[in-house]
Amino acid sequence: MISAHINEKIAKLVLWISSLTILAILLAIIGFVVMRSIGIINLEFIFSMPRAGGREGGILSMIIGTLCLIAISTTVASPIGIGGGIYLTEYAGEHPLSKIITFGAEWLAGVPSIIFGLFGFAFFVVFLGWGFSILSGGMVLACMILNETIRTTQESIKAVPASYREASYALGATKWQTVSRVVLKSAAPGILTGIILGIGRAAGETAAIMLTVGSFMALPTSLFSSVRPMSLHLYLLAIAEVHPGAIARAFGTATLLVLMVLIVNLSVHTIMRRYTRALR
Amino acid sequence: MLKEWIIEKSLIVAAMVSFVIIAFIIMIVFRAGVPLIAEVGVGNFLFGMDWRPEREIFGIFPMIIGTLLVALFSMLISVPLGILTAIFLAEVAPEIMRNILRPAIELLAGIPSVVYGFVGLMVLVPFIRTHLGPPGFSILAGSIVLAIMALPTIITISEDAIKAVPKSYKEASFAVGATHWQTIKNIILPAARSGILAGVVLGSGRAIGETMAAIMVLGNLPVIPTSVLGPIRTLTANVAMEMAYAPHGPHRQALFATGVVLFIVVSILVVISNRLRRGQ
Amino acid sequence: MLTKTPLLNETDISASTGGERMSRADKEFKIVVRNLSFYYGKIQALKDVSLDIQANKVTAIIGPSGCGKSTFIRILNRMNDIIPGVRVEGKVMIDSQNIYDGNVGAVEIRRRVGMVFQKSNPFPKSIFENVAYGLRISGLIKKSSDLGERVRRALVDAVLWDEVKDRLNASAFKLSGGQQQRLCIARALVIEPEVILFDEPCSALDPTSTAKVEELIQNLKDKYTIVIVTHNMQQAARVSDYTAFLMLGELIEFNKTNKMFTTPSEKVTEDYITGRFG
Amino acid sequence: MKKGMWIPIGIVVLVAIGIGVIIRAVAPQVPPPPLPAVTPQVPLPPLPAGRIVVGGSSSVYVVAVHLAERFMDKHPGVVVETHSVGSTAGIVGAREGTFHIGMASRWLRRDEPGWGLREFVICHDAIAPIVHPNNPVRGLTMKQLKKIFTGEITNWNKVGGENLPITVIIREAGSGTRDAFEEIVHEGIDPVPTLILVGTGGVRAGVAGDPSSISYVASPAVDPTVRALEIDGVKPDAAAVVAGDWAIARPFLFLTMGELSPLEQGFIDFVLGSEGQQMVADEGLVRVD
Repeated sequence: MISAHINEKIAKLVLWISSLTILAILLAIIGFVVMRSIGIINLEFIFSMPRAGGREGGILSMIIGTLCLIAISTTVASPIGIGGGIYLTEYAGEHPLSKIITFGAEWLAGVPSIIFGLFGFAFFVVFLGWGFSILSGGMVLACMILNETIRTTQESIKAVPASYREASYALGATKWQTVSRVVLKSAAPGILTGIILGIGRAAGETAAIMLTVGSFMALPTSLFSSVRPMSLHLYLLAIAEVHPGAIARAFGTATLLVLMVLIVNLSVHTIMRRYTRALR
Repeated sequence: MLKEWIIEKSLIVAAMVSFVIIAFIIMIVFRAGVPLIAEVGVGNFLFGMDWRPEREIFGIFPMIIGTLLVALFSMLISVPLGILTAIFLAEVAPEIMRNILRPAIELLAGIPSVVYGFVGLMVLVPFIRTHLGPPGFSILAGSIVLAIMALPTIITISEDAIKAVPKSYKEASFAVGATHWQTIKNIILPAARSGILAGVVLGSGRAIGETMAAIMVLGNLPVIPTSVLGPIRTLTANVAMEMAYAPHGPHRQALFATGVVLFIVVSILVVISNRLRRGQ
Repeated sequence: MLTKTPLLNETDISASTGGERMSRADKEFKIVVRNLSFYYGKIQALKDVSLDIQANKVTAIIGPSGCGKSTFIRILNRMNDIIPGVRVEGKVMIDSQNIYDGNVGAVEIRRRVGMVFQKSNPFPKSIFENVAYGLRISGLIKKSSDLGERVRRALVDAVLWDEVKDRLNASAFKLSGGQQQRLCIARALVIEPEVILFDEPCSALDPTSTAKVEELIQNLKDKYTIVIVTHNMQQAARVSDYTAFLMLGELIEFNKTNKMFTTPSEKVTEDYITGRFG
Repeated sequence: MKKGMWIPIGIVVLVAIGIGVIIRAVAPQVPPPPLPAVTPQVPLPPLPAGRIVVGGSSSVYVVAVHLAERFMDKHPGVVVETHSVGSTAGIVGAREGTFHIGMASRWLRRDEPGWGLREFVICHDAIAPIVHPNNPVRGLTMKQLKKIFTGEITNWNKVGGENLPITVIIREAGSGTRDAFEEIVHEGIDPVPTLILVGTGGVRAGVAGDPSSISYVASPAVDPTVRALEIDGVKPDAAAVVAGDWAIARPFLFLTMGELSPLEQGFIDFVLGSEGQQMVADEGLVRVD
């Protein structure tokens, strides 16, 4: 009896310690990055163009490069992912096809990003001849975040009560009318969070794009311009650039990346909280 | 009705896209890589000890070992920590801790891998070098960084698996006088085992597929290591660091071939985790 | 026996009679419940329930769904402790010890008060391990031969031994529904509790299995004090010695079963028993 | 698998390829992609007005970025895209047309001279062996340097330093700095490194953090976090290169294929002109004019 009680105490202590360790790790990482970036991050760093090969000025063109990649990848992946999610939950049923497709999405999720990079280089950059460009990079990212969109669409559609659909059918609506006006409307916030999570992933991805977007620091002028997104910029600052301010700038860039992730997560939480409150 | 038909068909097409991407990846990456494997010989390529691209000697055995070792060591760190935290979240944590930990873990999952690599490079590598001995760039450093990166995957999937254990098991165990920890250890964890294993497999998949952090902290030496303080090169790092220089001829093919091996390894893990999760 | 009149007929027993009366009651009743109120957050599920349960008798709790009967029975072994945000007021005395006293452990109480659930819930383990579980975690059994013997005895007591003795290592899920429920009873018996709670034990069983379980309950009262929750009034009439009727969290009537079903003292009870609502 | 699913797959594949081809057709004329080396030489496409793509060696990139920026300041509307991808990729890129101008930080070797590339030496650079600033070893002989990098000498006490195992850090395969260094120092022997780090910044940071380490970087990258070694008593600087005393020197090359467009010609003229050469010299490199 006594030993069981002591075991219980010890076990709970260990559980607390491990969880607090994880919190500590997170705080240490963010704290370290943010502390080291004090002094470099200011409005000029965020809102001005790099000068003198990145030694002076800010990282505006990198931020814009990242935003371009996000825009392309989300625009391409969202309709396909949402469509796929709708098909799998509303149309496919227990069809063997749905299992195969679901497995395909899961498989895609497991493929390492560097493989996407190789694929994107060989297919978009070389075979289709798009060169090192935001289009190539954006398409690679679209392939990567597609799975996320499918999965969240599936989950949020599954959460829509069957009674909504039945009510709609009972009023004589067709399948697509039911899906588009009833199901999708209820599932929209969930789907939106999936898209936002995809944005977060696209913003931070490096391995997949280092082989497809090039590394040109200027503002993009067309879909076929090369850019240097923030994540790649951070990598190059950490290992390739040799100017004296490189490491400080790397910390500044890292802080902005973490900030971006924070914003993404916060918006997901806000949407989900509103959503669950609305359902109640 | 034609409209409905068109919509359904286009949804099918959208759903097929992820599978088509997989097919394209296989087609393109394999087409670029397999001929070299055939030319060098599967045995020579997989089990060759030397990687000297400038002499056109391509053996990736040290990198296969390196990849597996780093994944193994990172799992040694992250599996206990991750499972304990998952238990804490699912069973023990007071509401307030849950509300802190969940977003923390999401944030941990969202931080880009290049940031982890950068922090590892700036903090862990010097720390290991000064306190445990040079060179600092080591399996240990890589394992710790990859362990932190794999934690969110392991925690989230394990927590889901633990929560999926029927409440009635827990009640039955309590009813015969088991303590909470006895119930967790003897009833809940065994019942959640396959789900937790799936999380571990996916987590190791993430560790195997990680690129940026691996390049930045592992030292990239393609030899079989003799100590955890020694450097190592992973398959992903091999592709990324040399492909970034987009060389030509057999060297490029050999990097695609490395990608082929990586793809196969990861696909096996995806299949295993898929089986495990379906088993639950 | 008739001196132990239902509490409801007496006025505020704890206030008017004080400690002396309580101690007398403690000796004769296995479980004494006084002014018990229970809250899920802000919702009150039980209102000032007082009730005495006799040793070696079967006490049935009946009432319409949502009346708080499951809540009540789960209070008796502190099963509701698992649910966050609940609150208990009043006293539950088992052998004159208030189980909600600060120094009393829930684990210890649950060892003394076993429970069988509405839906049979064997662990995903072998038949043997299901029964042995309670012994193993208690850490009391050291020798494995003792363990085997105790498991066998529990299975015999649960009238399951003959059906499973050749396949003790088979998964518990291989058993039929009725067998699973008796396995769960054996699992409760093996740690030799003083009280056994049954929470609608037959609601998921077919009539044959139900009969077996009811017979088993009858046999068990020689050794144990039994409390059974049921929504099935015929079952209450068949198996119990005393019956308590709960409605909307209040104890309406508590009496000997045969009296309750023949001449209930409350109009509501009569209406419920005769099926006018429910 | 169900029979019907091939139709959707087929549609998707066709549409994907179709879109690709259409975009390719309507795309502004980006240079064609790097093709496998076995393909015959691809002629450069006609230049779009105002854009040239320059790529290759990361060492040359450092100065090329400045040159390009200044050139663009002088000629509004002109874009000179610069990419840091390594010497080998720069040479191949110039040949295959990925880059209008390839950059290399080593001489062409093996079969590369036969590809018909036009070389412009824009400057010379000394490769400096670097060690940690606290390392008491101030200089080495060329022989010792070779033995350290090829694994014959593994402890600093063999070359007058402390009793410390040497951490030999080299660059990744494809780096022009590495190729040039090995060509001059190694005499055909493979390196035996302790670490392989990526990028000039990467190896410099590696050396700056490790008192037992040695590596090499382009001389402009030597800063106070590391110390350049003397070899056979000579300091690696521009003067030594000009005087011919510093052996580990290499050229920075611009490489072009076929006829120069006016824009390419203009950029190269600017780089080789006095203003460009002054900028090169400001970076610590050896001017060629």
